[in-house]
Amino acid sequence: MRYESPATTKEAVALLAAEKGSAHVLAGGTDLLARLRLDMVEPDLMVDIKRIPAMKEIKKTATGFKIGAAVSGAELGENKALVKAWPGVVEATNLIGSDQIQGRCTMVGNLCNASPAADSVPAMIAAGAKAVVVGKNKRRTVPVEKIVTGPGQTSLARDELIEAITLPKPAAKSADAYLRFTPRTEMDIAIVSAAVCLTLSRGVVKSARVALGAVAPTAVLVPAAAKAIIGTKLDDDALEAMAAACSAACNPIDDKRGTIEYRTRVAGVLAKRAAKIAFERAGG
Amino acid sequence: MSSVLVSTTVNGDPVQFACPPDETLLNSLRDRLGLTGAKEGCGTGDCGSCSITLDGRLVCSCLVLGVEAEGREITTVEGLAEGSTLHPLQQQFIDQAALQCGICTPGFLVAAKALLDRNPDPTETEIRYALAGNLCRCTGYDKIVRAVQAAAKDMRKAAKKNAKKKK
Amino acid sequence: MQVSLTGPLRAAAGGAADVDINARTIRELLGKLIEQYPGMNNHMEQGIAVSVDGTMYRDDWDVEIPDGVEVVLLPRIQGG
Amino acid sequence: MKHDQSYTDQDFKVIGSRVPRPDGVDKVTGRARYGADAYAPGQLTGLVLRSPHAHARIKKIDISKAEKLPGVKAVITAADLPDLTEGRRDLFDTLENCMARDRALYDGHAVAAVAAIDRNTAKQALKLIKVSYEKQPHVTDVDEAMKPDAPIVQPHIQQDGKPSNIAQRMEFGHGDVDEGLKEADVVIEKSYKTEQTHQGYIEPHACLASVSPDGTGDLWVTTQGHFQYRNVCASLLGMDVAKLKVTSSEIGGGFGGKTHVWIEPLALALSRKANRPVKMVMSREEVFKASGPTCSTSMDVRIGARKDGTITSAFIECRYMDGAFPGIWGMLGGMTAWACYDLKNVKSVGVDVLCNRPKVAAYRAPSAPMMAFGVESTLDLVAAEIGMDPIDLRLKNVAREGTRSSYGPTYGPIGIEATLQAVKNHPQMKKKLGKNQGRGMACGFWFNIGGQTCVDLNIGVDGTVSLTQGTVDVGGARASMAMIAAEELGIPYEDVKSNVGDTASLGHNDTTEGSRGTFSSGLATIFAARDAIQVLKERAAKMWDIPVEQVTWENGEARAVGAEHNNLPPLSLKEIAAKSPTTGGPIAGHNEVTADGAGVSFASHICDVEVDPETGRTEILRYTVVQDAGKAIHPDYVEGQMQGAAAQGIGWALNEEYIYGKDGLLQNPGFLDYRIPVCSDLPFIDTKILEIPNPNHPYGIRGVGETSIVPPLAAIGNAVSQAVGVRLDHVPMSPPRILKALDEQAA
Repeated sequence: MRYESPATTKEAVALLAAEKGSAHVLAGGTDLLARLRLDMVEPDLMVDIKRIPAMKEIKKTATGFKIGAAVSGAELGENKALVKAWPGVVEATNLIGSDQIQGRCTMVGNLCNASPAADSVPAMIAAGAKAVVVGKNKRRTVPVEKIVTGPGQTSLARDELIEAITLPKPAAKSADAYLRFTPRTEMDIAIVSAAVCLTLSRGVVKSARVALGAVAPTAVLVPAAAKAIIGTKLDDDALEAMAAACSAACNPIDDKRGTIEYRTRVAGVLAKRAAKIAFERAGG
Repeated sequence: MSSVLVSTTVNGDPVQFACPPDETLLNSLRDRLGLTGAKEGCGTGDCGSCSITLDGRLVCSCLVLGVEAEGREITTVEGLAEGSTLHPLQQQFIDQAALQCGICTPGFLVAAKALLDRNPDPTETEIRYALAGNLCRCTGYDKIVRAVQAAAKDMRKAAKKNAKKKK
Repeated sequence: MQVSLTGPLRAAAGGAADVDINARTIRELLGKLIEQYPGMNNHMEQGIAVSVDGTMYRDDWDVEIPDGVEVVLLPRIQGG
Repeated sequence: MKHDQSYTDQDFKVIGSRVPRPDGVDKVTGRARYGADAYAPGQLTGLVLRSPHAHARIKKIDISKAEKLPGVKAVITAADLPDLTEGRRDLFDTLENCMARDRALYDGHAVAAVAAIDRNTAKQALKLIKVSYEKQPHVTDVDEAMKPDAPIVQPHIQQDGKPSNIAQRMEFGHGDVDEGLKEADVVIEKSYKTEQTHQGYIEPHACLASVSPDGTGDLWVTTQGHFQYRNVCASLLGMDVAKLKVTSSEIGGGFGGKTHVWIEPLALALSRKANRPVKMVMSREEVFKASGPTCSTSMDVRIGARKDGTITSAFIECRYMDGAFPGIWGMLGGMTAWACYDLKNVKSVGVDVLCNRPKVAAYRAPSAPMMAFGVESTLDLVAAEIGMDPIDLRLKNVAREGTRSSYGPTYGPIGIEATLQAVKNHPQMKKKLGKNQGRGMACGFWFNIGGQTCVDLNIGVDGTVSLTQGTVDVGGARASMAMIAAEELGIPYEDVKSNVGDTASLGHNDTTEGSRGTFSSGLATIFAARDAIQVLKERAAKMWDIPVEQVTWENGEARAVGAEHNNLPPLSLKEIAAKSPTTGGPIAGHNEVTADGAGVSFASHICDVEVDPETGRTEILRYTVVQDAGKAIHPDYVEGQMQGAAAQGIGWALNEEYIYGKDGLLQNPGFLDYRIPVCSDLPFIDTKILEIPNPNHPYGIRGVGETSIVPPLAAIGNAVSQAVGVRLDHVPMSPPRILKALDEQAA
């Protein structure tokens, strides 16, 4: 294995493009190095992006935020403006692993690891986050939900990497929230998770996005769930309708972490609870 | 796989080592620098026994490559005591009987220090969540949490005294 | 004296819950038991414990067995 | 072995205090050396190739390519470990478990091992070993394994002349349970299951082996019993016991899992073949797949009782899944099941069943927690049925001094009633419970054991004492031994340094298991100290030039008895030690003992929980452990045992389990998905130590290490069942199982 730590995105992309064998981008390494230890991957090349200055920045832009691909969860949580604007996205990212993991893990790594149970992904999807994808010959900006195509699979080309995640400027009276279910209080992978982002107008939900994790091969956006609460004051009937829509959108598997039955049911429970938190945060 | 020469700072000392690029920092510390205080309990970041700080951030050294340490600053459990004076956390872990087998202790100490450095007066809940990345199978965590509480108190007292002195 | 057998040791004594044996020490007791019930030998090798009036002996076979005490033979246990 | 009990009431100077442990500084500074912390010049890295199948015939292993890889110094298979066990089946099972011979019996079973100059080379070599397997049908569930058409794990084990997975069936008890049922007003029958769990010690198995062509060897290893490891390894490898020196490293947790050998014979065999030191460290995945977890079980319980609470009939049958090799787990369960109670008609049946899972090892009070889950859950059902308080029901039937135990012997003084009374009066019982909250309590028993032990006590010329014990210190025993030596000699604790000796420096010591360490090494330490005192008295007599009969030992000093010696001021230990070179040389005390007379131990626990009815998640709100310690030498470490055992029980009760797929492969061999409790999962664990002296120990010591893992499964089961209003009968009571139980009740 070769290890490279380029200073620019351009160099990083060139290294990926030139590698004939298996190449991996190393950001926080909290998934990749665990898989290396378990002999699940045997990279020929590892490209460490943490020495690329642009990738270590959180920038407030005219349209919102731009978060570099190598920004750790801990750094995200320490950015007050971001926490205020996107509490759900930050809390989702901060739920990944322990404080030790937070010192290293990144949203982009969480995304590109392409686990259906990734904590930050449903929150990013609900928030309308986009990925800035850089390849050898082009840059493109892609909605986060278009990145993961299946467990362990992404839509990125061999020579592409994600340089940053952008989050829009939150609309007035809007907020997001994320909840996951794990048997322990910490250190677990989500059995099921839900993210809700909503905007209020005079106490009524004007717009909403609801996303679920660990209930399908990829995190899923559930428009029917959003529809169930749009136009409501989040009364019990609306919440039940949203929960039912969430459960209906589930296509989970039975595995060591949970059953189909359990995931389907609890997806709705979590979505309801997350919606209530988002509603309250938005000033409802 | 050819080795890479790495220059880094460990517990304040400049050190160099050569390691294959796929070697974890944990193994570099243990096998090349003789710092065996950090332990491998899982190799996958799930137990915290290998906790160190890297440029001041608490991390699992099993999830860092040795080559990544180039130019960084590392603190391990071996760097906690000042000369022959134990860190208040170390002293309280002994006084409060917060260890039995002791294999998790180095990781707990490094993680607890990282907590107290940023939050000198944590609640019990804050302590428990901050240490959730460190598994202990002997103690049920009871005496560990008490030791961290006691050390935090000691450190606050010492800080107050120092502040007074400066005035 | 009456010796109570427990668990698998009963099968070795043809299903008897108690056997009558006269012995002054544990060693003598175990010796006589094997003599009467050769099937016991297997259990002895796997390990055995003797309770004399509630006190458990696993290794000290020189212990004297006073008259009128309760003697119970048990399989040897193991712990964590 | 009755002792002078005047000691139990004496005013101790050191015993019972909370002194700092001698290994404390080393452990907080990272200096303490564990299994993986040893390095030898020229050392090689050893790795094991493991079966990817649950059950397979091994047709051929081709190691030729691996052997040719530059940097590879030795490759071994079963062919390098010939059968030297001379018909000893248990030893052969150990050999076959360490290295598969013609068949792989579980996912992770070792089939070959390599030693190479570094880890990457060793990894590459493993890939070059070609094993031809012929897959066989497998079985991993205990109930499935008992069915007549189940795949057979060990063909040599037979029932009624036919191969069977039922290795053993053992019965304990007295009276007639069927007759007892006739006297009962209520009869409750219920079946339960518990899943397989692992001890979960944080330190993986690790060793450094060095064998020379002259037949001598050194083994540095993390173990609970280095003498046992020596004996077993020497037998398996055909070495002389005295020529293999085993040194126990600091041990990073064992809980029973480090009582058996796993990689150690392989490391020795590799070293012998390579003529170089070989270090082997298991990965966490290997620990889960190929060390010795505890049994999964399935059981049926039936209790008959009168309306006044008297239990007239108590029956349990429990099937223990032993893994691929038979053990004594059903027997242990059968002996412990009803030990807390005074019962006229009682029967317990323990069945050992084989499956294609790793060979089960002891786990803290092995086998007791499962049957306690069945018994103590059913007792709560009985209490509810007759409208009696669960504690009162237990007190009504509680075992006392003079009770004939369900496993045979009549009890001497015991503490179960006292723990129940303490629970009844505990403030936690009066705390108000909110919505979705429940409270449960349960009792537990463990025998404790003694066994072979020896101790050396050497007094330096400055009067400080070096104590060498042979039982591995798993939880603070060096502190306790130093305290006992100081107490006996009458000197300060700080003047005693205790050490764990290697196998070359002491006679045989049984393994630290069965809560025997403090009891048996404590006994040997007392005797060794008294032995040394005799020498000290002789030396004082010489210094005074009086007969030794006229010398007594009090408070760390020799005193000359009699009016004629009034002019002789007492001689302190230090003064006598200083003169030792000219009064006969070094002063020492020794003791070799078979520590019999271990005292049984009981505990009662209280647990308050809150269950989220929408997700099925359980939070432990409050937890109290009451346990009889006999005599607590170092209360901190007694409390630590109680808290640690309770925490393991909590993990077992709520989330820990081995999950096997249909393919017979372990799905969760890591700390991510094998969920041991983390710090934020638990509250402070309250403890109350009771001291009902063991009459067979001078201080009254009983073992304390294991008992408190017995009640938690049932205490939590009772609490959760109260919180959700439905009886939980399957451990772990994971969120999906709780929601399912709620659904079934609603339907």
